[in-house]
Amino acid sequence: MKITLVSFGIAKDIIGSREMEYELPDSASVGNLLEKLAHDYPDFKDLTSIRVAVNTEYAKNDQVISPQDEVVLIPPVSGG
Amino acid sequence: MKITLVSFGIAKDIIGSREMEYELPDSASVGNLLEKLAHDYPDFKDLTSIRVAVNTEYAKNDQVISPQDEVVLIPPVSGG
Amino acid sequence: MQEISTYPLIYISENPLQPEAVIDLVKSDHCGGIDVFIGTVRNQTKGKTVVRLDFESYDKMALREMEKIARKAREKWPIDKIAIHHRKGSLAIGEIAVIIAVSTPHRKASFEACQFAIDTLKETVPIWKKEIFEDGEVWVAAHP
Amino acid sequence: MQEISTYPLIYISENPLQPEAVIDLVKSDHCGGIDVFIGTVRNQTKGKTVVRLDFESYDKMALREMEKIARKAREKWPIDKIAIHHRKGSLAIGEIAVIIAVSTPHRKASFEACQFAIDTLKETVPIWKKEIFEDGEVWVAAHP
Repeated sequence: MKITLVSFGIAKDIIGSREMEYELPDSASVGNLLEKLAHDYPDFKDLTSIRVAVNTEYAKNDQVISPQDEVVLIPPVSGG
Repeated sequence: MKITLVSFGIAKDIIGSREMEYELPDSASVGNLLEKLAHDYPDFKDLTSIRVAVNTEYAKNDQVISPQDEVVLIPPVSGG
Repeated sequence: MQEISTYPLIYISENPLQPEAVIDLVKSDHCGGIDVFIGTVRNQTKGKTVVRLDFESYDKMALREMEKIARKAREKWPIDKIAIHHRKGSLAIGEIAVIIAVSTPHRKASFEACQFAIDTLKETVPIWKKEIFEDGEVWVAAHP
Repeated sequence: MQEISTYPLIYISENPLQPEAVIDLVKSDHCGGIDVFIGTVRNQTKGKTVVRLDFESYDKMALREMEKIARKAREKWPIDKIAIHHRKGSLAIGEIAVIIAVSTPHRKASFEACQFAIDTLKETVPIWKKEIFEDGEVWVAAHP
């Protein structure tokens, strides 16, 4: 399946664009997404942390992703 | 000696005026002042506390008062 | 209205206090955090309706005690600027009685110093408030 | 400038934040204490001169997380009103990045709730800042 992956902060810099189409196996989980990203973009391993938000909620690794989900990469936040 | 006694808050209400001339023995202490006031104005004994400031500093009971001192009665403060 | 920049850091006034002016007084390019405490007049106390509050101040000593609080806070925390403004006179419900603002390089100290300042102010600064009810009035904290 | 009373309690904006407006949002006739935290842009970090900060926000989720903070704070303390305003975009030194204001009947809770809110915001709200130096830039907290 194809998902739309949105990235902010340093995650956007690493990926090179705000939004990208990203190919994942059907019924892939958030954990699967992170593994594939670590393979495709080795710079992610240098980050303090990387979280995934699905439909504006922080998602756990075992959450299954659907093609229509809003999937967003959340590098370490630093608001305030 | 005669001192000028200034009163605020409920102390002013008990004494009945902002400033009054008050007769004390020469070299009277703050403690002596409080004893005489308790005798002359029994309502003071109902207060949570009564402190004396001499020249804009809180004074201890053994501090000796001079006639030219600025002596002020400080009932329980409640600013803020 | 007074020019914002001309307010002193330690201040007692019969005129309405200005939160923005107090904040501007403590702003600092090398501080990341400002904590501000604002005390306002509540419309009730222990279930009784309050009509207004009258504040009386022994100004000369109150300013000295407020300066002392600022000095003590500086000894305890790395404060850049601290401002303490207190109102006196007759205050309506909702009006501001006190504003304390503290700027520090990091935020934790600003909270601690600001709380220390208001806690100490309520113990040491010779200012008194009288609660005016519809059927009477009472000096706050005067009686046990 | 926007009318003060029309600001929402939870708010992200590219325009300068207004402390007085945020304070007005949480003022309450039955609250005696308001604590306000203001985060400003420091001119240096770890000894390096900062030129400006660029804030990026995932607005939709950031607003939800800010709402969650307000909800959690209400579960812990007797809060009358809580407002959280965050700036985004490019901020100069000294500008305000965040304002949190909390009104409670008694002051202690206002300090605790406000500190909880800013501490939690810095952990959970998807907003990122990039420090711009004269010779480079860095996403804050991105690397260990």
